[in-house]
Amino acid sequence: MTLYGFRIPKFAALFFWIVVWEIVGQFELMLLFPPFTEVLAAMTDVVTTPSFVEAARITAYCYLVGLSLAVVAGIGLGLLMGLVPAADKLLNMWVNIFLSAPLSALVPVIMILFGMGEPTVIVTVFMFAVWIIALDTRAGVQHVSPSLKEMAFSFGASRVQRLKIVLLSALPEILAGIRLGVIRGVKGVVIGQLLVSIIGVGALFSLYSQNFLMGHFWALILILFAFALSLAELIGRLEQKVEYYAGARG
Amino acid sequence: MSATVPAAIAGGPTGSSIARFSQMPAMWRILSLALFFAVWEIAGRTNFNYAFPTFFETLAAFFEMIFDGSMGAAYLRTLEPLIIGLVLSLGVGVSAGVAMGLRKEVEFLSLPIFITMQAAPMAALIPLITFVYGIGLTSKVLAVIFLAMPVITINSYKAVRNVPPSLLDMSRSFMGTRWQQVTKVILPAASPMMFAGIRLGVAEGFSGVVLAELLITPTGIGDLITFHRSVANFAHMYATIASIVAFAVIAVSLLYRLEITLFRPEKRGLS
Amino acid sequence: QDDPLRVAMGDIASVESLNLLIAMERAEERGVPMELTYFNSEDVAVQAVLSGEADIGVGAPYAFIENSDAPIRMFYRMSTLLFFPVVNSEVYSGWEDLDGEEVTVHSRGSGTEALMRLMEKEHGIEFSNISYVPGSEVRAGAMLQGTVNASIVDAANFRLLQERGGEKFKRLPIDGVNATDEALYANTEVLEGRAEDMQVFVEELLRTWRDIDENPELVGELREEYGLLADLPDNVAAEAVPYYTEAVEGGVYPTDGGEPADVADDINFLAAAGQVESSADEVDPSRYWDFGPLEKAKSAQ
Amino acid sequence: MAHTPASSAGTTATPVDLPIVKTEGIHKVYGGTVQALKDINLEFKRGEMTSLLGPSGCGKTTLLKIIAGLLKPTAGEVRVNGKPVTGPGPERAFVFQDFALMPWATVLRNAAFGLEQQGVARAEREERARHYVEEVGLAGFEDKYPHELSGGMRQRVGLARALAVDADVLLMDEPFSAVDEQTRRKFQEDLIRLREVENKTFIIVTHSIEEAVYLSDRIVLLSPRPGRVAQVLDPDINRTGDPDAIRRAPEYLDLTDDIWRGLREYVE
Amino acid sequence: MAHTPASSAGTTATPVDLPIVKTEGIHKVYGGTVQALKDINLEFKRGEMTSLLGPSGCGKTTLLKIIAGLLKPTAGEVRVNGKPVTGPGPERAFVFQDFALMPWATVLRNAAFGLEQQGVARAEREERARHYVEEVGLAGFEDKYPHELSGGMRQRVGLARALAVDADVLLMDEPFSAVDEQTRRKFQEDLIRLREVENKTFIIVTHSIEEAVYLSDRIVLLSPRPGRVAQVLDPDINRTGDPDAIRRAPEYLDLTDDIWRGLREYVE
Ligand SMILES: Nc1ncnc2c1ncn2[C@@H]1O[C@H](COP(=O)(O)OP(=O)(O)OP(=O)(O)O)[C@@H](O)[C@H]1O
Ligand SMILES: Nc1ncnc2c1ncn2[C@@H]1O[C@H](COP(=O)(O)OP(=O)(O)OP(=O)(O)O)[C@@H](O)[C@H]1O
Ligand SMILES: O=[N+]([O-])[O-]
Ligand SMILES: [Mg+2]
Ligand SMILES: [Mg+2]
Repeated sequence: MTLYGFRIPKFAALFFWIVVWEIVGQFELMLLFPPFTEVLAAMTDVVTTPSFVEAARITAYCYLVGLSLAVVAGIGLGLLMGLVPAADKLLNMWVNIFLSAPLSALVPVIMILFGMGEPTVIVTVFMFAVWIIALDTRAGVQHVSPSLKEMAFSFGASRVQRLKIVLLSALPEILAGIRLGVIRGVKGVVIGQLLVSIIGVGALFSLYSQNFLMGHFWALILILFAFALSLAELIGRLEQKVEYYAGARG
Repeated sequence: MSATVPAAIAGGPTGSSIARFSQMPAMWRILSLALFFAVWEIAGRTNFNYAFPTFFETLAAFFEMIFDGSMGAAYLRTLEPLIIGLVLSLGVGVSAGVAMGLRKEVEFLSLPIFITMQAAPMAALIPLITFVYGIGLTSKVLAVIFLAMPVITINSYKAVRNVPPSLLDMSRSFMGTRWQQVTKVILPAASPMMFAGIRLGVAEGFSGVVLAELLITPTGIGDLITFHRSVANFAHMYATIASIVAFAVIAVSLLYRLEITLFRPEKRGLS
Repeated sequence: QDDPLRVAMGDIASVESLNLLIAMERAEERGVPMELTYFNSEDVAVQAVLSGEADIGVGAPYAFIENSDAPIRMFYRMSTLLFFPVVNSEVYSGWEDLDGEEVTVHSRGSGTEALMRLMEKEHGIEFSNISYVPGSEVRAGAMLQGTVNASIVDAANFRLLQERGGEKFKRLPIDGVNATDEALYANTEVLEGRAEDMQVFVEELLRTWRDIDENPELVGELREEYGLLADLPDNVAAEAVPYYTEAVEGGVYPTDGGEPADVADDINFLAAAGQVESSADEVDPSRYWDFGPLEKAKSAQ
Repeated sequence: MAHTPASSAGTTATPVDLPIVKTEGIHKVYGGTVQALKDINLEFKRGEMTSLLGPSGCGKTTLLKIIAGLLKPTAGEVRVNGKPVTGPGPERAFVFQDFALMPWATVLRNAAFGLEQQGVARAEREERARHYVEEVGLAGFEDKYPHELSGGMRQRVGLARALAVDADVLLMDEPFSAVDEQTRRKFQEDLIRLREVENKTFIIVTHSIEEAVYLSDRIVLLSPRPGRVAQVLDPDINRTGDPDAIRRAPEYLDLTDDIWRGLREYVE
Repeated sequence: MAHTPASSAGTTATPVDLPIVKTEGIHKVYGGTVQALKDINLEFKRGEMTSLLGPSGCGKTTLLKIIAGLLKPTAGEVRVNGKPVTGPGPERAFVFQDFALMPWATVLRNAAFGLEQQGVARAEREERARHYVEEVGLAGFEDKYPHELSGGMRQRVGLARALAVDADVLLMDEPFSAVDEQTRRKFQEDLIRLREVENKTFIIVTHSIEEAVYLSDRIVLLSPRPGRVAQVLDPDINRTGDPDAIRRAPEYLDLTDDIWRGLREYVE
């Protein structure tokens, strides 16, 4: 973007919006937005409370465990569907159903089956992340160039070798799936904690809303948003690296 | 993979008819559903969890709620914020996305906002909305919009951006005006991806309305879920949840059908 | 030292929970460690008790027990239902006016709903709709703003309505309702396995309830002594003593911890409201209640 | 090097031997650093078929798009019928390497698309498009969609679309590169026949020396980046009669070899 | 039609003039309904270069893959050195139309892939791969990744990989079709030179009549689906000396025309 011949960096737009936010807040134009400066001030308050550290720990723990399970299960499921047509025909429908289903409606079930604490949040993260990883892995496996598979076969590669080639070829799609899974997982951990029980970040949200601490509330939301965006960015970087390394595929 | 044994060798006419039979997607779907329900029924019968009903109990509960009218009433309640929210998300999302795709300065200003909204856990805003807008329809509509709009917008934007450059050149080289370019080339070419975004948005919208009904005040489907849970009518609770999941999935697939029949003449009769 | 007895609440603790908190502190002083956990609704708290993540729950899960046959039993009646059906007198003047109108209650399956359903029967009327708005203060706020014209609120918020609206809000009469608002319940395993601890806890509950009944001012003193709800803003904390004074007057807090006759009343009430299907004649109270700890506690005193 | 420029200014009548397209001192720099074209001065005569030939990346597509008015040159000017080009115009039509067909439209609608944008009424534009669809050999396929056609047939639709607007100049960017050898050969023969029916000026970008020599009245050889005009050749080959005869004419063979010797050094 | 079968059974010694690859009554039916190949009886002599030519969809790829052992015929048998083929084997190596390189591996590792699968130690296989990478003209590119190479160079890697395993038979499916014209021409010349160095049997699928005539000792023409052997031709062209001379030899031109006349009717 250039303006009067000057190049304006991409993130400049965010500053613009922050200024808009501050004005909206100062003049109390929209109830939803307290002044941004107030939110910033609350930010330090939020991160220094002892309950924040504990909430962050629980949240990070549930998130990481759920996501790791989702990555392992998603890649496994995707491989199975990509390589075994019968499995694909049986499972594809369910993967797609879970992908477009309102998963938040399932949380009450998860809650009853897995209890009120961390396991439910972990399962929620898992449910939010696993399907997209499986589907992208499946797509990656199915799009492995048939000639590359034939090549491996014709040069006498063993089964293990051939599976390795399939995995490496599908890596860009798998990573794309993981990136989406990472983002969906953050949504899962938040929804899980909000719906299930008052633990982790969910507890802080209740605390702030019961005490009418709007600034704190926004500060916590911004922290969560920043966390989600940085994670996505991180995986995006990794993805670019692989894409570059793998070159134009197919 | 490619070395499939020809049916003629594998098993004569029987082999090939089995092959043809198994190519029918509907059959696999039914098989898949049947398997799922069977596993559900068996798991329910093992009583591994006091709150896990069998499939048939759930089905009976479903029909019970259909016939006593509570299901219908709940859906009427739930659909109101959902439809209002989705219509608003569609209108604003598609226009904002197309505007960002067509105009650089709009993209510069708005894209970061929508990227943030899409990547971030917008659900965290729901308690905040309640905080500010109370427990009425407004809050629920906003919950739907917050979840549905980002993905609709971003996909519309990407769809416009991904129109093949040679199609644009083509329209230009045949003296298309900007208006003709947009209406005759960009929008039709962008429509598949746009619709993909709309389908995702509708799915998110369902998520939003259920969340709102579970988090803000229990009404409609959310009320059925919490109520039946609170009185331990677990079959009813499962039936409600299964019905909203099925409803969302069916709505999304109907949308796909609609897209094909209205906008994709070349795909008609293919699927 | 034993594991703590974990108490699951369906909401964050407020002034109204002070008596329970005091009893827990006192039990702790007698060597029974106690722990409080909050869940975001009462039915989630029931699940927690059932799955063993909490030992004791707060609520009145009659319908839940009836439908699930879950092994949980109530053992202490904390409060009776004392709610105030209120209407905007500019719009309605009595129960009869509410025929075909909309009323707002706390939540599906709550005592407030049950009460309203019962009134429908008693007065031969039918509401066009019952809508759910959790939180007495929220419903009171809505009435003040005029968005709700018929609702049911608790004592504190009824007082608020009278302060702010004066004559505008009229309380509708309810007669002869004796129903449990909140009780304590536990898993039968806990009731048996930790009978001694439970007895101590119930003893302290009884003692606290009686102490407060005699002198509601005690709540304020003990709150400070034990440092309970320390982060409550001062103006809110100041509400505590007036609240208990009024509640004691209104008979919200029984001093006997409940008895089988109350169970029958509860069931009659809930059946009338359509929330349970059993009727008091055919039901054995022990399906819902375990009076063991209460009896032991009483005889120990 | 380049031909000496003919007198150009001010002629309103455009006799057959005057250039219909003329490029004057075309430079093109991409993004401030990549010099794609340098000082291109060329003339294209009415009714002639010219090929642009050169190693990959030498700027052939860039030049063609500048002539089409799809790209602006960094310096220099293109004139068509003496008028400077400022954008696409009705007297030029483009045929795209990747066909650029609209997947949601039938063959007939694709072929009529140029006319549709010009606001020609439906009945008339469909009649005209139908005529050209037949002319390129696709009679009977009018109601098919692009995905139902082979690559060669798709390009024929692209050609019909360009013919339907009745432009004087047809600009074709590697029109046969996405088509298999045998289809391509057939297509080339058809193109020669088409030229006899339609009196058009063709400018074709190609990688194939044989194709250039086989088809064109004139071949412009571009040098590698920055693309300059390296040579302009006028094959003197008789294209009437049996098309196969061309491929064994000594002039054809000599010229092919000549050009190959010139280009070979740039290949890889 | 097909050649008369030579005596084949039981010879352990394989003199130079005996066929190294033989197909006997090959039929191929896809999915119970699509008959791709019908009764293919062919012999490929050691050290010869054979082209399979025919209209699109006639089963050329199918036949090549059956010979490679990548596909099973519905009926019939392929024999290599007299032994029936049941799958891929070390005496045959495949060169793929789309190159089939591993994008994550360097040129050297790609070229050494066949040896790696055979369990050859790293040092040795890299040495051998390096030799063939040089032989196909890619010295200096050993550590590049495929995406850093042009199409022509990628196919050279595919060729080096096939040469490195030292198979007797090289099977190539349209090896030049994804490569631009000029590069292709260069590649063809290099292939002729390579043949003189390496004593291999080549079987090449192509769409290009010129390419087939230019390169091969023998041309097998397949008819449209179901693919049968329509004709087997032995061009008698002297390939020593200047490669450009081949393209003007009267035998070359005659044969090209002949074949084109036969195939033209099947095009589109
Ligand atoms: N939009 C662009 N931005 C920057 N550089 C470009 C752009 N388009 C083309 N180029 C560069 O300009 C040079 C000429 O490109 P052009 O596409 O005209 O070549 P070409 O002769 O058509 O090549 P080919 O034979 O591969 O089609 C190339 O080096 C290319 O990389
Ligand atoms: N896996 C498959 N399943 C069904 N039919 C197939 C399959 N593979 C090829 N065919 C059909 O078999 C016929 C021969 O295919 P093949 O790919 O061998 O032809 P080809 O001569 O190589 O064609 P081309 O010149 O286009 O590469 C075609 O009609 C094709 O549609
Ligand atoms: O948190 N979500 O936006 O689903
Ligand atoms: Mg080009
Ligand atoms: Mg083929």
